Amino acid sequence: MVFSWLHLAIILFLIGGLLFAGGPLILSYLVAPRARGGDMGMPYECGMRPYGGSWTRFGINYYVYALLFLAFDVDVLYLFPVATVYRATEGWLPFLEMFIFLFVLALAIIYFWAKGVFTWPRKVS
Amino acid sequence: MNAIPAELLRIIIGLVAIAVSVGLIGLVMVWVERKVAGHIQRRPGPYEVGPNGLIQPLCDALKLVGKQLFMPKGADPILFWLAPVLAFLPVLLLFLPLPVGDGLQTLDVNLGLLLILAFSGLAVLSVLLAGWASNNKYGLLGAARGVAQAVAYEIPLLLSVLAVSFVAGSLDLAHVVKLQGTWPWNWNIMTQPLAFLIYIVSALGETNRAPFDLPEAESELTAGFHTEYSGMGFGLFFLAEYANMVVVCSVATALFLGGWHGPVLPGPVWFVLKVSALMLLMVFVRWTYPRVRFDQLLVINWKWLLPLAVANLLLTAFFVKLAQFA
Amino acid sequence: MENMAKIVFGFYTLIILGGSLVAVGAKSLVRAMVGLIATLLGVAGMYMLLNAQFMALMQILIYVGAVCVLIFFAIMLTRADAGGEEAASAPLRQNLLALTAVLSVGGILGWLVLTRPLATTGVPVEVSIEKLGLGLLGPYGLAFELISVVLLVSMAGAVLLAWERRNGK
Amino acid sequence: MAAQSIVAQKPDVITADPILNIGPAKQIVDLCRSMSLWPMTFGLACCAIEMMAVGMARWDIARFGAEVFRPSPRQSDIMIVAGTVTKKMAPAVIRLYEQMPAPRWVIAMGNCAISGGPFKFKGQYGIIEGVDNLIPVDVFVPGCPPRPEGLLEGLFKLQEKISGKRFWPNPPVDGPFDVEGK
Amino acid sequence: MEALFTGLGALYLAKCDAAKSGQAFQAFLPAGALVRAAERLLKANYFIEDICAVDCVEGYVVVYHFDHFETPGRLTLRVLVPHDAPSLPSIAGIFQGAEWHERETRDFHGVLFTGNPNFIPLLIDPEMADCFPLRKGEKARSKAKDMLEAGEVIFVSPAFTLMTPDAPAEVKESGGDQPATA
Amino acid sequence: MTTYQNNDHLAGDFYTQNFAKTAGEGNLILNLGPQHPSTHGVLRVVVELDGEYIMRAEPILGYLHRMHEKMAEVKTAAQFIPNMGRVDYGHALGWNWAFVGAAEKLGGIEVPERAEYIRVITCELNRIASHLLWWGAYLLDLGAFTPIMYAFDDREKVLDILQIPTGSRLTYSYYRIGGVAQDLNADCIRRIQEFIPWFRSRLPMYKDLVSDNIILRKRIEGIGAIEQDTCRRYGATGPVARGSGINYDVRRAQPYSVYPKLDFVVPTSDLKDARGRYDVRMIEMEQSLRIIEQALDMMPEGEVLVKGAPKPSWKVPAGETYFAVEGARGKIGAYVVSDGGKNIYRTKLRAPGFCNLSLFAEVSQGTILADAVAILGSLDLIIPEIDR
Amino acid sequence: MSALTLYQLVALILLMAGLFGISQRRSLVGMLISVELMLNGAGLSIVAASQLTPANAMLGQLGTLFVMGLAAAEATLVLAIIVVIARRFGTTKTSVISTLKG
Amino acid sequence: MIKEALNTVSDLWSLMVGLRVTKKYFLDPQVTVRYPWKAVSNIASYKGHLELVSAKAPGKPKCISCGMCALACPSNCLTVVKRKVPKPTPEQAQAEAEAKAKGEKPKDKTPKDPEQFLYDYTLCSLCGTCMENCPVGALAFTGSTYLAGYSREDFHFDLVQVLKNQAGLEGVDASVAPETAESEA
Ligand code: SF4
Ligand code: SF4
Ligand code: SF4
Repeated sequence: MVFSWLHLAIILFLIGGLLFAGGPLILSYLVAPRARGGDMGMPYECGMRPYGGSWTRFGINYYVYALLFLAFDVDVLYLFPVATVYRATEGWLPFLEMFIFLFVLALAIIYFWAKGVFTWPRKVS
Repeated sequence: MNAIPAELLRIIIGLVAIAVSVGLIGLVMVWVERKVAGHIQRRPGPYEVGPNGLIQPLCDALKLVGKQLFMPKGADPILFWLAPVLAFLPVLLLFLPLPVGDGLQTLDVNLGLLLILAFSGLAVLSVLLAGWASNNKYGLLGAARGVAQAVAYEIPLLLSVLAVSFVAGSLDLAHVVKLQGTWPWNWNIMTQPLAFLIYIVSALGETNRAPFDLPEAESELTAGFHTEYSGMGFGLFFLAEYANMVVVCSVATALFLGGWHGPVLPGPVWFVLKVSALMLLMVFVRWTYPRVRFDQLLVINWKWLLPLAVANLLLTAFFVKLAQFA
Repeated sequence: MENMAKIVFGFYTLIILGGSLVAVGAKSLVRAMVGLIATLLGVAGMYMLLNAQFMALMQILIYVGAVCVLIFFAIMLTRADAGGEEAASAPLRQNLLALTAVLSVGGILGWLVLTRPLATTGVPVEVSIEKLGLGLLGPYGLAFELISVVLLVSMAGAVLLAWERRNGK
Repeated sequence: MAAQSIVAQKPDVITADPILNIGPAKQIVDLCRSMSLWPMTFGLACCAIEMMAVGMARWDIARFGAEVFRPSPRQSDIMIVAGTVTKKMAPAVIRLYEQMPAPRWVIAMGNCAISGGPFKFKGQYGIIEGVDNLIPVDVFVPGCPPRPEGLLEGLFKLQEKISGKRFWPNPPVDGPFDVEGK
Repeated sequence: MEALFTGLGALYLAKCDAAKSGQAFQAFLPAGALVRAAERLLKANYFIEDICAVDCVEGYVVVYHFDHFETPGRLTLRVLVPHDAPSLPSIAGIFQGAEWHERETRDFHGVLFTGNPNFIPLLIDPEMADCFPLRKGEKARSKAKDMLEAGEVIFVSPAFTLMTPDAPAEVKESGGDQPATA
Repeated sequence: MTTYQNNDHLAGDFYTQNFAKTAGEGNLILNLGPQHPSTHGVLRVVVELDGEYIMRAEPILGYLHRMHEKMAEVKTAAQFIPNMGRVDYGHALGWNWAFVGAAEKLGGIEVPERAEYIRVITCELNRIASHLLWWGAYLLDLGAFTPIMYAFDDREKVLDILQIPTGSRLTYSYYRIGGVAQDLNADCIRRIQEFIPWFRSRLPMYKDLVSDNIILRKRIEGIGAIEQDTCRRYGATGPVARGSGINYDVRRAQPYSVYPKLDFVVPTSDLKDARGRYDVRMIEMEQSLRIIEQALDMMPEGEVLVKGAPKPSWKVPAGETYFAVEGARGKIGAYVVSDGGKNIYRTKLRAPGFCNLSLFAEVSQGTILADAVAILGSLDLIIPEIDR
Repeated sequence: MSALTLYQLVALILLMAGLFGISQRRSLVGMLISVELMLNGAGLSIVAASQLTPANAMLGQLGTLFVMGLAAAEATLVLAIIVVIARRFGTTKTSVISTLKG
Repeated sequence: MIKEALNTVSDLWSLMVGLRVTKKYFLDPQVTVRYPWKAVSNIASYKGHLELVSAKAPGKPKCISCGMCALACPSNCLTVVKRKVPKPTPEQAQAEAEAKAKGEKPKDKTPKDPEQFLYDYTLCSLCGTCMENCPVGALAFTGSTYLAGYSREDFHFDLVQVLKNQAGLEGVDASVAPETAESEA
């Protein structure tokens, strides 16, 4: 087990953030008047009584983009270690590897583009 | 244990300094934003409260503290309060690896860039939780949008950042800055203009700033994911947004604009100046453009930024190699 | 520092324990997800303790920043009622059964772990990110390319699946 | 054809004092509150346009820290009832008022909001004759519509009410004073 | 223009003086012919302007105004419905815009439109949906022929007496609309 | 008493319930309004959302029903004029004119020539103010915060001018049966003359700032196409109809006042979408300037109110009439039926916004939420006019 | 007890929690969450082993990295399937699905 | 293809143009009129609430209590309370009786000006109908725009009282400080 300074710093900073965020909330809890009653607790919906719960389903469009994101994101993250050494490597092989890697990525983009994933149907009926 | 406190001291001083400056940044940015907006619209903006309205943000902050904390019925109490805290939790940490001047950095983190990217990702979760936990339809819609947007823009952001680190061969911000020179033509923006553009656009998207402020699009979703947050709950989101803005601009400065480099003036001053200039640009953009529509936003991202970023990265990789052999 | 590390280790263990309990036990799936996030963060902390900082950050980036978001979307897409999918908990018998099964598996493995200690080095080795990068470009280049292909394929498949539904509406 | 009258229920809200109720702290917070009154975007009728005008460059309510028009009642401090409140709208007005967290204030802007204004006549069937029948009103600004100056005056009155002090000079005694462009 | 109404069983057709009353042509129809008339008007590219009711002694005169984009000339359809059973077929299936006008007419006068796809109160608070503010008292009603322009009669069904002046002479029809300039 | 076929409407918030009965499974029922930034007042639109798509939308009116038509029955004609300033606060003078014109028509009252010109000038100025208000508010809907400030600056100038003869800023009751209440004084005319070139010089700025902006263009192009047939079926007029390529303007189609003497074009656009309506309004402002310019030149001297103008107790002669003017939002009509009694027997106000809004449900169906907001804004709604 | 053992125990906890979750969860998403827990346990175990034993540390880290990537790929696919199922059956409760199938 | 590229460029350029406009206005002088210190230039032509025009004697209204204004007002916000016929003093009564005996028409010595002129500002629509119908032009609009109060009764004026205050207090516009002057109505 090692405990690096960075680790300590991260922990301290997170604690700091927690205090920074929690402090005002607690203070606010103490000094603010509290009103209740009436329709106060009703979720806000432009002054109307909401109909039905709000926890309904999202549109699937968002989901498709989240899927895309996940794969792309993970893909891209692998490049970070590469980035640090790429300059130092010798020969064109690393470039070739990079090229293939990115080409696959580009392929994905082209494929989805052609498939029409990136266009929202503007109107449904 | 005796040799250690130097480091510890550094961290603690850094923490305090950052905490103070985040607070200040929040206040100042609120003021600046409102002032600039005012002047664009040919009005003074906050003016009467304190000299030139300087006390205004403080009043707002205290007002928010003095406002009732409130949670709607049917909301998930734990998650509802977790969300604003989570929004703010990583904010201080994001400042940790930022090199304000030569050596003026809390810790020289080897993986600084990665650290910032990793922890800024937590903001997305807070948006999700806020939208979901508040049991509000606008909130939920806003959260869905916000997340789809934030995640979408993260990829071009990563790619543009990567392009720079390919050139610099490091993820250490201070190191990247050191590789750049005093004059603008020595900055990375000269070699990576496209990456810079992509970065700025996706940074706007990441921080939910206009014209990409869809999650809080007033005309559609009232206040978006923080519709139900009152007082400090809302204030924390607000503060986190501004702090994120600063972080994003600072990273841009370090990566593209030569960080603390600059003639005559001391480094930190240059750094602050550059960050301010970028922030000003962001503010101007916000008060100039209409909001883009959601599908357009995604189209911009997937059809423009992403291919461009990939192409840019490939070219960078190619030229890096080429330079090696030339 | 060593003591600090121990304390922090304990702390992370607690987070992992609590988080995973919430993740498997919470009625609301969103809360379960929050539990999962806590667990993931705890594991990231453990990676830090193991001197694998890069892994820790990747853990946060991939799991917390990406997978969890996706899971959240999935929850939102599939939930049928406000109570969540887990509104009614499993019958007690099933619970007990699962528990015994899990405990027995855990017991065996635990026994194995405890009785067959591996030779350890006291201090974790530090593997710099450059090394990892070299590894990716060099000996593990194939894996590096493969993962990209795998991701492409899975993404394509996933989007196709979801896409058909979207267009089929 | 007698119009059925709606018995509008008054808001049954209780406002409890803060847990920490120390004099000086309260004064400071009150002062800040009065200088940072965020209105809710809540326009009802013609007066709403004048309310917008107050926010615009010529009058610029931002100078007094009140330009942050929040769409959500949760984040707003004052509700400017600008315009006619109809019976159909009344429940929504009450609900919106109730949905504002404490402390909260109400400005009734325009004759309609004060008393029904031009639309009050015998046998009227549609409007509430004065929004103070529905919710407690702190400041009234008469006019049809009130000029932006009037609304600013109302804001000052409210600030005075909250902080106990008027911070700005009193309006001119007779007619215009230091006129723009001179 | 008369051609539009052949075979509809119109009760009364008259050309009107647009300069005087703003309408070029008017037709009294039986309730049953309304939908067919609307269909023809849509074919002839008329657009709907509004629908309203006038509460007269004889009943509610429901007035439909149509106009034409290319060759302006307002056309008025009128239908008389009795006070005790005011009901008409809806033309919302043809002119969708009529839906709201019909609902409004129902709000104000209580004329029912059968076949309206969404027949719920439009303007009035639902709790007062039965108060019909624009219905007049028995005494306040006036006769239709005193108010409505008679126009230059082209056709009048013998059974139709609503618009015929008290004196049976219909010689000087064009003068029948003289507004006594008092 | 006649009631509806069923009494559902008495149960709670019945609009939503009624609406929800036919909603698709799993869809979100959302209220936009009455208190909502994009509905400009107290319009309420209930929408059924599937994800971001609007499966169905239904505007619900009446939150600002101010009983104008009832008030017409309890007031004399002259007393009713103040109401007209409040029907549509955007284009109050248009409404003034519609009602006053109808009363004049029934009463056979000739309006002095100068008054006609004053009416044209003030009405057109008011139209500019109204379009500016729309422009600013529309862009606010689309998320641009600054344009409304500039628009209001310019609008203030118009209001300053109009305030001189009318004494108020918004809810004018300026026209009288038989003329106008007050002559334009020299100061006012001077201001108008200054205003015209100045405002002309502002229009390119509007174009630069947003009209040409790619974001705005993408936001409104191809949104909410309204076919001419739809306009007919719903009775849409004004810029909404003209944006769909219908060349229909009451000032030309059924000329009133001195408009036939004035030279102006009626802009139309074949785009049919929100962009078309946007363009039409922008050009209309220019045309209004032209009209004002000409009218100022042609304005004769003379009385502004006929001799023996009707007193408040004046009884409108028996008869019926319909008088229409071209308002900023379309054809404003006043249908007045009088039995010669003290009060007007029946007044029906034909509000252009009412008809324009009624097509929203059809046009917005299937679009995404953001588009719906863009469509709603492009219809230029003033709620009091719709609810009356 | 060596440090490695401790880590392995923590990994074991994760594994057990995941197993328990899989058997006890009644919805697919819940199960997925449990699977993620187990994968994490595996990752932790691998990294700990590679870091604390003389084994090739780089291999351990890279291996875990690939595991993460695969986990992400798996998650995308599984979640897509879940969504399809949810859309088709209106629920992701396993019991319902298994009955519907037959 | 080239055209598309050019379009893209011009589209992006439009964004720059927008920024240029805002930059220009950022540097332009402000249009704000700082209200509590300054007033907008045209405030004089604004019509605020009503007031009575005083006759030659200050504090004495021109009004002759004819009630035309109240009749004409569309919102019924005016109430003119005529002066009651003052109870005649014994001498007057006697004189009157004598006069009656002589067959002369009694001269109405009741002052014409109203006892009270109640004006409910909160109902007024500032339409000016009352002024136009006043036979003697006894009503006028004030330029007062700075009215705000804590209660709606603050705006029920007795204009006679207002006028008196105005005369008495040397030009202190009573409308500005309604709570001090005439909240009694
Ligand atoms: S007070 Fe006058 S201006 Fe204000 S809403 Fe009422 S009628 Fe309109
Ligand atoms: S201005 Fe109009 S509303 Fe006001 S008192 Fe005079 S007549 Fe009545
Ligand atoms: S103000 Fe004029 S109209 Fe009114 S009572 Fe006095 S004199 Fe008559």
